[in-house]
Amino acid sequence: MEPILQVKDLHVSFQVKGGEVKAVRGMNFEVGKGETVAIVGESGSGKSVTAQTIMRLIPSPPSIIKQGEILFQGQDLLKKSIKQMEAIRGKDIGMIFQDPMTSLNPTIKVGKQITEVLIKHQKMSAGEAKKQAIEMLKLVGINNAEARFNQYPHEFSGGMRQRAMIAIALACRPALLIADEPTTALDVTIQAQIMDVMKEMQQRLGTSIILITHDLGVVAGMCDRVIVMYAGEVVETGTKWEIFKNPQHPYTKGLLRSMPRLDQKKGEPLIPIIGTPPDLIKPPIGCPFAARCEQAMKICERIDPGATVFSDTHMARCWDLHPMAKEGQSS
Amino acid sequence: MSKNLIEVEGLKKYFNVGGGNVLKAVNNISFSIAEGETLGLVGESGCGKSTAGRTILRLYEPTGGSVRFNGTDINQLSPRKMKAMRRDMQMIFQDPYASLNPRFTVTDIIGEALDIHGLAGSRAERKKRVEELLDMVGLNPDHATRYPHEFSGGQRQRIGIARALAVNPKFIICDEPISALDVSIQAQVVNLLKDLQDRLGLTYLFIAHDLSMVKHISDRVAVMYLGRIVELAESEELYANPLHPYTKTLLSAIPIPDPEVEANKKRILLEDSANGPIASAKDGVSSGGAFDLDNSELVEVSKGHWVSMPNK
Amino acid sequence: ACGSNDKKNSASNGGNNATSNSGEKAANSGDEKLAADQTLRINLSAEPPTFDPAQAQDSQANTVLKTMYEGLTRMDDSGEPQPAAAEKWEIDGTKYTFHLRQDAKWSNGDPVTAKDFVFAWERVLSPNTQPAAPYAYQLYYLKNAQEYNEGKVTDFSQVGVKAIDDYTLEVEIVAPTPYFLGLTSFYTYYPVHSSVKDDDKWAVDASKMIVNGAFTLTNWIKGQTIEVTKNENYWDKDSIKLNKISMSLVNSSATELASYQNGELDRVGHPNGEIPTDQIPILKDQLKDELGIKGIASTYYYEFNVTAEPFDNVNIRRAFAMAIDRQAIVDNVTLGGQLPAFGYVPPGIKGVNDEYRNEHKDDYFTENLEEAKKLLEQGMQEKGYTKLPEITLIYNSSDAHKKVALAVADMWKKNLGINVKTENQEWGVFIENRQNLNYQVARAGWTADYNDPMTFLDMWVTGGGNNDTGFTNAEYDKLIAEAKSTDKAETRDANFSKAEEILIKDNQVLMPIYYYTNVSAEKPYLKGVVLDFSGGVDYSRAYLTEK
Amino acid sequence: MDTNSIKVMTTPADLTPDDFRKIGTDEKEAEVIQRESISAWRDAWQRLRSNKMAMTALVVLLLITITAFVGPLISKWVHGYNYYSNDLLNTNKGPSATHWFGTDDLGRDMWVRTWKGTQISLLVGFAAACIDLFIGVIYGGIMGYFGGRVDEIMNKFSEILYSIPYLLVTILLLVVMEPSLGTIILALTITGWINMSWIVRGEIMQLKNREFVLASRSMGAGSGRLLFRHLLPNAVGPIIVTVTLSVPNAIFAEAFLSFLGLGVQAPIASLGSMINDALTGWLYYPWRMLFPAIVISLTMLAFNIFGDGLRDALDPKLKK
Amino acid sequence: MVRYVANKFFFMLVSLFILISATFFLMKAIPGDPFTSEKKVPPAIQERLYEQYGLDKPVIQQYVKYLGDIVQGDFGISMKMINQDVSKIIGQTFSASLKLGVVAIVVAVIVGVALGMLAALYHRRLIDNVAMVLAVLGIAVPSFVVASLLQYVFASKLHWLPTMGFKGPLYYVLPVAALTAQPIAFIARLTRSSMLEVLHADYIKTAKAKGLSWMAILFRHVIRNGIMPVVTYLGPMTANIVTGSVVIEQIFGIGGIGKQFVQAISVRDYPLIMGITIFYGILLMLARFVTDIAYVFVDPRIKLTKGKEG
Ligand SMILES: Nc1ncnc2c1ncn2[C@@H]1O[C@H](COP(=O)(O)OP(=O)(O)OP(=O)(O)O)[C@@H](O)[C@H]1O
Ligand SMILES: Nc1ncnc2c1ncn2[C@@H]1O[C@H](COP(=O)(O)OP(=O)(O)OP(=O)(O)O)[C@@H](O)[C@H]1O
Ligand SMILES: [Mg+2]
Ligand SMILES: [Mg+2]
Repeated sequence: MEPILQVKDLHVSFQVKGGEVKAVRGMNFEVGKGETVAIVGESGSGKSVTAQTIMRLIPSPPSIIKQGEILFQGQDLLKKSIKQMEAIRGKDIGMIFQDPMTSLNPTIKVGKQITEVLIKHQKMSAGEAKKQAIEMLKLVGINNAEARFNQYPHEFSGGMRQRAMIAIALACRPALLIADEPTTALDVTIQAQIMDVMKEMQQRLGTSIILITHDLGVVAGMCDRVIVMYAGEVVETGTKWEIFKNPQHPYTKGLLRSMPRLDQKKGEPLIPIIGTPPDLIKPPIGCPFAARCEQAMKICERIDPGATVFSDTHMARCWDLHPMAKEGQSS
Repeated sequence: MSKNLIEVEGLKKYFNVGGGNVLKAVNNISFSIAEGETLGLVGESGCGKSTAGRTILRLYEPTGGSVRFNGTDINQLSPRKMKAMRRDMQMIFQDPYASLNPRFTVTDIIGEALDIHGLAGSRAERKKRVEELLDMVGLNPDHATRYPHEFSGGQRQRIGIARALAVNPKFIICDEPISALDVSIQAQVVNLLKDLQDRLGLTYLFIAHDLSMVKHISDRVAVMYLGRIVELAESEELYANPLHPYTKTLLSAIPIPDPEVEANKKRILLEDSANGPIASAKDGVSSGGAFDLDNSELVEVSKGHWVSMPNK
Repeated sequence: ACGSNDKKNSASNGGNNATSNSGEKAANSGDEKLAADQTLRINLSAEPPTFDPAQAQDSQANTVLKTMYEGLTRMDDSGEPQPAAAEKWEIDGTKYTFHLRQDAKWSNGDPVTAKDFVFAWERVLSPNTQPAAPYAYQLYYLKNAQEYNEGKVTDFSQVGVKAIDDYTLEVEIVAPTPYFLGLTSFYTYYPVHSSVKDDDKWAVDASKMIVNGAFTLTNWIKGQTIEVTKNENYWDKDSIKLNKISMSLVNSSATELASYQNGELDRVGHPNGEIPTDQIPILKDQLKDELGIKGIASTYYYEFNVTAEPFDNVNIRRAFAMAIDRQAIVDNVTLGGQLPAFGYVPPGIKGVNDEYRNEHKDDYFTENLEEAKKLLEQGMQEKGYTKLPEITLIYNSSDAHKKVALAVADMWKKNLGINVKTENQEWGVFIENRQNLNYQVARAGWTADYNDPMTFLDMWVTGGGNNDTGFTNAEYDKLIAEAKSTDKAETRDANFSKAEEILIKDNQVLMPIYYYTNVSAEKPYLKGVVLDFSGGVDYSRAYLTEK
Repeated sequence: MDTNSIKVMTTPADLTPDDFRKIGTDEKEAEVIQRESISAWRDAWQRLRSNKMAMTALVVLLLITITAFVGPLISKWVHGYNYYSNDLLNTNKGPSATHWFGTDDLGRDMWVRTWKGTQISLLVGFAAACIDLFIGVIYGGIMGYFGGRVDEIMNKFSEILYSIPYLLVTILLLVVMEPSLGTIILALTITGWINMSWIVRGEIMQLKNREFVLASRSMGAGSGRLLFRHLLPNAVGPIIVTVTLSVPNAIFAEAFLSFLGLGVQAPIASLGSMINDALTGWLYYPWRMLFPAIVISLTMLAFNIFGDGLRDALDPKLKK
Repeated sequence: MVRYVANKFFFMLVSLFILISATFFLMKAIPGDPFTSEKKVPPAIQERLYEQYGLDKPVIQQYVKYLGDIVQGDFGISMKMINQDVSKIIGQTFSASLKLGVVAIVVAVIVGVALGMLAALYHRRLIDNVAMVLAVLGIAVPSFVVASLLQYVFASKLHWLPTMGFKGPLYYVLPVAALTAQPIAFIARLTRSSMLEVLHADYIKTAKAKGLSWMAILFRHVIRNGIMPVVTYLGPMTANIVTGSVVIEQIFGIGGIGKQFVQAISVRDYPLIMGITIFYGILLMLARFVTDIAYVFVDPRIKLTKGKEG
């Protein structure tokens, strides 16, 4: 599959009082055309930072993009000027944020917030834009779109707001949609609807999606591939089948085990991951998960493991996958 | 099953939201919880779960109905008796950040319960008890002098649990104790709760909107919708055989972390899916049928399985 | 006399001669050219509440009314009444016959007749006037006037004023009053056009005011400006050179002065404003030729409540009066060239042949520390004090009064070792306290209503409306009563000086501090402003020369 | 799994089997707490301390306060000056070696008077702020805590009071009552406390629905404990900030009243009344206005900056 | 909405009633009356004056009568400004205050918002620091000091502007500058902090994600939300400016209502004092009322909640 986005060795830090928060420490991944890629991981693992860095929305200061490349349709976004970036944002890449309550401007009518992006990128007249915006509202499943067009965000329910956000993000039919936890603030029933809308829109427009979430259930339903992040690094990637059916990294495994399954026997305890993620001001030298890992070995605390590749799509980074690990255990 | 510890009957809590408008947050709910049992309470945001929990504990004065604890109607108790009664009923809160007083140390947070009920004779005794409790919930007793903001969410939630346990309650309402936590942490807390239940013989009302977790922890589950209970059954039964359309919607909406299941799942949507069943029902559009809640009542369709049916 | 050259001199000696700054200026500069724009710009520090002569009460109204009205007589710059609306008059004991000039016209062209005077005076005295004229008592000199005003006489024809014909006015007064002619120049005696009868708002409305003076009211914007313009129907319009007088209404002395210095005003300071005392010493230097200091018939004093401890003892009163340094206050505190006062009647008030004050020196007491201490001790003994009761000096809120009060209190403290609390009170509170004898020592000041010692002395009789000291003295009362019933100048004079002696020397009811001066500054190109003995200003004959 | 397709990572050459020995996790060790232990107060103090502007302001305030009390003593000790004795031979003299701030129109030493005035101004400011604090906290606390009808009625009352033009009432009141420092303070507090009460009310209302308060209630805590142990201590931040900002407001209001001639009784002076006294002649005697004006401005400046700093420091972003 | 307005209006009336009563009785408690003067008026005349103005009646009776008159819209006749209608005096003097006040409010808002915006946009840079130093100074220096300073520099020394009076545009400059120093400072600070907040809001991130240019974001999304707190400040600011003008009117010799008020108190002109008090009261309450309404327009969220409430 032809990649539409390639992130190569991305490092992002934040300059804060106590030092430098190394939020993203060498991200590598690609997104193919029409593909839905999920990024999952613990809170604070750098998912949002990665997403916002792609859009170049990350506030600087305090952030510093230390190194890396973000190739979007072959061009490095990190080398673009502000003006060039503005032309890409909203047109080629759309974005949806976590909290639909705060991501819409409370003082501007919803319709106008959609037409704005159309007028900017498609150079439409106000009338055309309005037609198109109403069309978009209908597309994302808002009934009575003409009336809703003239309402303010506070007159929308949470789910409707998120639909409106999707309408904004997809108004110009971008090649890539980044959705940063689009449903975390919503009820499960609404979440299901939003996910359906996104899926439908993807099919219609052929958009690639980066879906950031920590809900593995959503991942299982929505995505083609999964990127598991931990402490600013990718620890495992694979298709959703590979990840769910054959997880390799202890963190991925732990994550799956710590969730109750509907078919789980009553009384069968969950297996939690103990401890808390490391402090990214002084990230561990070795494997960041080592402190919480039951399989941890001596080397884990010393050297960050490299990638072990299982298939074209499946990769994990863990010393336990190293051939020598078995030897160490037996000795 | 053993005798009922909690019996809620016709409980109502209305809020006056000004302008003569009344919000019926909890509208005539009834259920009972047996000793040692865990009753799950699920429903979407704003359906009145927390209000129900708080009204049961009489943190809100109920608008109507009764709550019996071990046979005594707690709404009839004098303030003094009520205070004594509070030792038996405790609560664990949803937000690990908001539920601990930021100006208190962990010792004070947990010790407050001891102070109020005069459970610790001396400072040393108090300290010892606090450390004991911390140990019980898996926290390092050395951290007793620290402030809440120094702990992670999971740790804070455990402090909250320790606080609830301080008075040796029999009954604990867990108001979404895990929904604010990371997935990897949730299991820690759930396991802890289960473990404590086994050890101390606690009875839980477990409020959540995450159905899979509720199913995991509860013996029976009650589904709430717009201030009422629309279905109540043994958890296995409910999942296997949901009857009320809302329950069905809810169950079908839960994403299962298994691509196989997800791939084959059929979503059940209620009528106007775009604006949600909730929207239309909330807007006062009475849709009749199963959602005409004003004219429905709980009917026991099979043993222990109750469902709201329109009374014709 | 003091022309512009003498100004510095007059400033330092207190300028106690009642003369004009500018009268002479006009005389000795014959080759001056009139400025093209004859608009005079002055400031009134308070807005006159009314332009109805019957209701007027204050010096601001006085200034404006003088430009708009003309009484039977007009004061010249030496303080002598001159013919005005009356061409000439005859005096026969208590009967005055005024012959009005026939060419005098109201601003609407109507002739000014004797009836207009009768009408105006009846308005003032009538008990039915709404609201009652507060200065009606200024007309009590007329026969039966007081009775009529108080409702005891109901027929106005019994009051001593009659229009014999259109141009003859006959006035009968109660007792011989040497200064009566001067009184007829006062605004309460002004004629009023009979058209005002049915319109109680006429004096508020520039378009309705009908006047007989040199200027007519042409604009009055509340709080902003008042403007009077030359009256073309005025009989003596040829001597009027100003075209317009534009008056701003600013009540900040600093602002007033600043705008004078900025060239926005032609004259500032007394009587319509005030020059900030702090700046006087510097202005004496900077505006040598513009600053004028002139004594006026007005006294600044502290009065003792003779019914309140410890001032119910004359020796204690004396001690207090003696223990301050008036020259120091005048030189360093008030700074306006005031004269230290040891008597009550100020310079500028006429005596028999000369000014009263020149004929009777004010040596009723001296400043003497040793003596003061002795008197204090004596007084305390008489009262049986080992320690004086707490003493509070009250004054009405004003920076100038505050400074004097603080200086005096400090002197008492230093010289007598007495701690006196000073307390400023808001005007209404202050007056009320004083009139109710609810004080120990209070600031006071008195300005002449007419040019005669009587205006100062008759107020201290027992039960006098303005006697707010509790002082009562039978001999004093007799002396004043006698003076009021005679027109023999010598008797009056002797009685006055005896009375003043009783008031100050014997009883020390008052503690005079200084005789006021008027401090003002006027641009060199402004000529012809007339100041009278009591500080009133007449702009009607003023004019502007080229700068 | 097709083991052949596994591509093993490149590894450093010198690995030994020992490196791959299991160590597992020690549960307790995983519970490390990263942040050091400090209370909310110490935390706020540290933040405040790192705010250079605020600390400068604090130092300035302390200096002004100390000088206000020590300054007159020094001058008294060195030259024997006090704030009320006149020296009519030395009026309106500029600053000199003996009169550091010059003299005023009665020859009084400006140095002493300026600091004496500062004392008065500070006294007025603090007293007014304290009364505001007292009434405001109680009133606001009751409104916020009890809510409902009580709140509605009390709130309406304060709103009505607030809508009365305060200056009018103050002026009238000062005219009615004996003029004294107490009256001025009283006049200033007539409406001054309302703001405080609203802030307390808002805070309490917000806090009382916070879960930690509910937790305490569910434990059986009474009103007293809730109010004094939980609610007020957590509202203290905004309260302190409001007090810090209401001190300069009171100083300012007093100066304003002094300007209208309704200030403290002479010969006592506040900074405001000294400025007022100096206004008419300040072109020529600038020092009479400048020194009090500088001190008052500096005080206001310092209070405002310090208040802002406090707000930043105390604002408990501890929530997250 | 109608109920909301009606409700507000009702409380305005209650406030007014309390204000009127308080002022009335306070005033009656003050020693002295309109006819006290240093040269005492003979008792007969004084009595007649009392009678004519109804001051001889018991205070309660006077109060009831006054209330009755007010309800009929009759503010009475000034006792000091002889035969002049109180309403007319207020009307005339207020026109000056109004002109000054309106100009001052407009200037304060424009300059304050501009300054605050600059500071926010150049956060932590030189412009920010300069603007904030100015703002703090504006708050710290008493208005009468500012006024005197301005008068000295621009009128007395430089002769650029008139010292006093109120006759044309130039006459506005100094009073407005003195009057607005503090509100400008306050608005600038308010705007700055609210702008900073808005700049960090999620919806600004959304706007950026849409690819809008910085200018478009600023004008369409930031400013309107950023000045919302300024709208709430308009009510209190109007109060400040209106009452603050008492001093400014004094210094610059502007015959406004503030000057009139101080004067009326000192001469105990009861009807005028009452009239001005009520007028002030209505003015301030209206200002607050208008602010509340304005807020509804600026912030669409309010409409619903308040509408429900009212
Ligand atoms: N503006 C900032 N200043 C300092 N540190 C920041 C900032 N934004 C993010 N970080 C840090 O960067 C790290 C990664 O944050 P990020 O928001 O990407 O996490 P996330 O994976 O999106 O978590 P969540 O699931 O909670 O959204 C965190 O440790 C966070 O503390
Ligand atoms: N103190 C209160 N005053 C007025 N309304 C309230 C109050 N507390 C709750 N409500 C309302 O009652 C309804 C039920 O709220 P509740 O908090 O019980 O819902 P919930 O089911 O716990 O939701 P969530 O899952 O979001 O916690 C909501 O509409 C809420 O707005
Ligand atoms: Mg995130
Ligand atoms: Mg809840």
